[in-house]
Amino acid sequence: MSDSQGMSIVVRVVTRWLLGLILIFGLAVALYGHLTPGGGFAGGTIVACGFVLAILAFGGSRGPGAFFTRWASALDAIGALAFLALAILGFTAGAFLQQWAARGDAFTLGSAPSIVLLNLAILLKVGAGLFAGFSAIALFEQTADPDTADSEKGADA
Amino acid sequence: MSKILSAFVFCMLVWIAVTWAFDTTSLVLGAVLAGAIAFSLRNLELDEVPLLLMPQRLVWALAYIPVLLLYVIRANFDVAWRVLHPRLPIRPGIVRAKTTLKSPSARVLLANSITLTPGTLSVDVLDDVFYIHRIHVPEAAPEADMQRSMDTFEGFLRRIFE
Amino acid sequence: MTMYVLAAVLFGVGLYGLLVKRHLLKKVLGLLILEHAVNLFLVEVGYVDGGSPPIRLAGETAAAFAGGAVDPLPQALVLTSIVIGLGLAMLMVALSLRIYERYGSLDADRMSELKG
Amino acid sequence: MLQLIPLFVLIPLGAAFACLLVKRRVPAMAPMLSLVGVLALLALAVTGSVQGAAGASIAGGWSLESQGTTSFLPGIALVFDGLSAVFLLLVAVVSTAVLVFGFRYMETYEGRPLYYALLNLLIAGMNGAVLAGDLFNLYVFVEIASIASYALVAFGTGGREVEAAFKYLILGAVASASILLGIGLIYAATGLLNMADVGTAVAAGGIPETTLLAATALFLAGLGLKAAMMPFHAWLPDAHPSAPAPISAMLSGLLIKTLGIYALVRILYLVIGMDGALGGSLQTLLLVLGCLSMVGGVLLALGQTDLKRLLAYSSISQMGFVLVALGTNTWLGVAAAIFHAMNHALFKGALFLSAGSLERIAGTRDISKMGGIARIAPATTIGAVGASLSIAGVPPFNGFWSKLLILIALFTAGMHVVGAIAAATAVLTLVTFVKVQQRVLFGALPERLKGAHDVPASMSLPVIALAVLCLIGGLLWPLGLDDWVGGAASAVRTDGPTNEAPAEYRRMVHSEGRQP
Repeated sequence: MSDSQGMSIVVRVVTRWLLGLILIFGLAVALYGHLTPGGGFAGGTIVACGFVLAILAFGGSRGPGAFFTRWASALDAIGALAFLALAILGFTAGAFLQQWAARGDAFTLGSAPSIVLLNLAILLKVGAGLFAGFSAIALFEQTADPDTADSEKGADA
Repeated sequence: MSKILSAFVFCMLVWIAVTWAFDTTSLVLGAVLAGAIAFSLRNLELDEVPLLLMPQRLVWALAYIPVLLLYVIRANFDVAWRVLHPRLPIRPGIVRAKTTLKSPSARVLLANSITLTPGTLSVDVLDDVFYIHRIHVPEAAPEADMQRSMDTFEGFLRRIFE
Repeated sequence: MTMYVLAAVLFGVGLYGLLVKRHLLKKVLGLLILEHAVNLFLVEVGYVDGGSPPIRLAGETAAAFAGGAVDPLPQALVLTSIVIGLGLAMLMVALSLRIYERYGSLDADRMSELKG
Repeated sequence: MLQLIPLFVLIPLGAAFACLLVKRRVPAMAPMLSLVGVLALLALAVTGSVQGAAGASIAGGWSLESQGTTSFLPGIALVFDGLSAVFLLLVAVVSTAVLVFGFRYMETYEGRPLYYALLNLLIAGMNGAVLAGDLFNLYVFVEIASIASYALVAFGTGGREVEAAFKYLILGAVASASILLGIGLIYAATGLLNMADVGTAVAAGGIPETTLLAATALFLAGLGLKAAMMPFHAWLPDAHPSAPAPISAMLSGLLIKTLGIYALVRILYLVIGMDGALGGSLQTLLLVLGCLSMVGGVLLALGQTDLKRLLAYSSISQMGFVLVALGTNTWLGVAAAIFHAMNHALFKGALFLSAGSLERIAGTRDISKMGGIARIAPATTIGAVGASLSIAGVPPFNGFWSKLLILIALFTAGMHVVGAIAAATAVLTLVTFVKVQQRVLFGALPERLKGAHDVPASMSLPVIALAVLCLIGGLLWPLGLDDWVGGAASAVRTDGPTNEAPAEYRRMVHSEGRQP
């Protein structure tokens, strides 16, 4: 699959049009997760689907999908570690997972910066994790490691 | 450059539509993210889409919508007539037609316009050759007939994209 | 009462698929149905008749919000359990692929090395 | 100390993801990271046990007042009490031994950083399950540990391993779904998830009896599957031997206890209440299932020729001992059960590790093809013999004392038949292991094995260390019984010498929760 040129011109062009929309929509869903429905998990799923679409349309060796395939596992780990680090930062405010950053006006993006950051970490973790799972299964012949698809951190979304 | 810029504007519009927040934090963050996405997608093969940068193309694009709608409605009546006709005068088949459009975006839109029109369905696009499934293929010169119907669309799309 | 019956029926369907069907992908589907039977049940537990989404809007008082919104806790639980279910399903598919690679078949009866 | 409770979960979780992060560039760092993490856990667990501090840590630090209600506790509560302390220490000790053993043992496997990541994830899940203060988090952590264990069973990626993992995964998934459905039923009836609160509500009759019965049945089926009780045991003899030896030690030594026994004790004693309406039938059920596991496990073990499979069946049998002890519903019974679970973790861990060593030395797991290994591998032999004596119940090893305590608890509770069955099973266990030792370690050395060598010290020392701990536990147990193991039992039973009770658990969770 990774060697193919991807799918027909229609799919490729439409993917190119929609990819930006999908990615920015996923990011918006994650970043506004503390105000509106959504959150890091939902946003991460959308972003991962965007990259999966890129892989399906353009093949595994080109485009943003190829970049992501190489880095998904590392990004996954970075996202999880970032979440843990942010959670531990909560100790500075008194308790584990406590909001440590100064809060802004209610109902704006800055109302809870620490939750936004946590959502971003979850976005990274879930997006990269889902994508890593997809690529481990779809590109099975090449990557022969049983991906664990560890799945606990989205829990806090 | 214009490719990045148009992608950026598009992403920014989506961001504003989704978040509907106009405070500085949100707008700056949206601009940064839209810029990053537009930049990272720059290498995906595609022709230049200078849609947002040239007003006359925008006007043609807006004009295309009612024209397409007109064709869709007309084809609707045609299909309805065939379906309701007691003898069911259909003659389904696949015809081949060539396009003179060069831009991939224009070709995709052409294919989609054909699909959107009832009774015709683009099955595949291989370079400049379209394979179109029609509900009624005329007995005489089927390809020329198809070519004729495509010409209107092509004229608009050429002005929009090329 | 309906929700208990619904959950029980779906649970039974999932269990049947997971334990009785011999095709590995059908087992995966059975697992997904099983997971979602429980998820559906949890969501229904938190449902308030005519309730609003548990998102507080600007200008809404806390009391009005608490009175009108559905219980958000089961939704959080379900989100978590969906993630877990996803992990399980992914692992199961990966294992199925391994089995397919080895036996050239997804039929559980062809798996021969472990009996009893 | 109480502030540090989340670290029990955070350290292994962080280590797991750090291992994934370094897996491509610097794979050699993964074992080091894991070792640092496990040693930190060991230090924390020892500190916690020595201080004996009990309390809860609420993630997020939400206070009850701001919620406008005191009827439920918001936030994720991690509760550290006597029962948790014992299991945390156990997890830390066995994990350390397993990790050190694995350094050399895993050299023949591909993708080692993944192994370390999964091992850490397993530890994180077990620690979390032991600390979780509410039902749902218990479920989440049980699942984290389970998913990691499914992947680890399949780690060898041979047909056998993958099949065993698939079977294990299917039954494990059914178990998890049952547990979650049980939690859903309880939440539907009470709107509570915190174990202390649910326990109070159940004791006050706040749950309709049918709901409670259904939830209990679901919990028993789910946790029984995870604990490999006899009618639910089918996956264990396949899954445990298929994993790499360190993982077998982890699964048999720790996983079935933290996920099965610990969760059963917490839920049966604290949430559902063994003295409540369902207590009598639960007691009978535990005794029957326990006897079945005890006898069935040991009889099946007797017939095995695969060393690891034999050990796996004997795990089922030993879990039977723990179950009947829990079925007595007395302080002494619970203490004996915890003591035996603890001892089993130590000696079964050592036995599975030494089985890995023996497999390396002899090139086979077939008992009938081994023999006289004591002559070529003295270090491995010392560890294996120590652990075998312990599981066989030979004084002064710890296995003897815990089995004796179980028998005493059974007989003082008037369960003479069960006691007799347990005594007979103990004798059969002795027979099994004497047979194994004679065949494998002593007797004539086959020609084929003349040139074989002992395993490196990093593989034999952890086994010896665990065996020594068995001996120490056997010699010093009277010192720790009241304060430590007894303290663990007192966390769920009120009729012991110290008067900590389920109510204490509730008070602990809530008073900590009120702190800003």
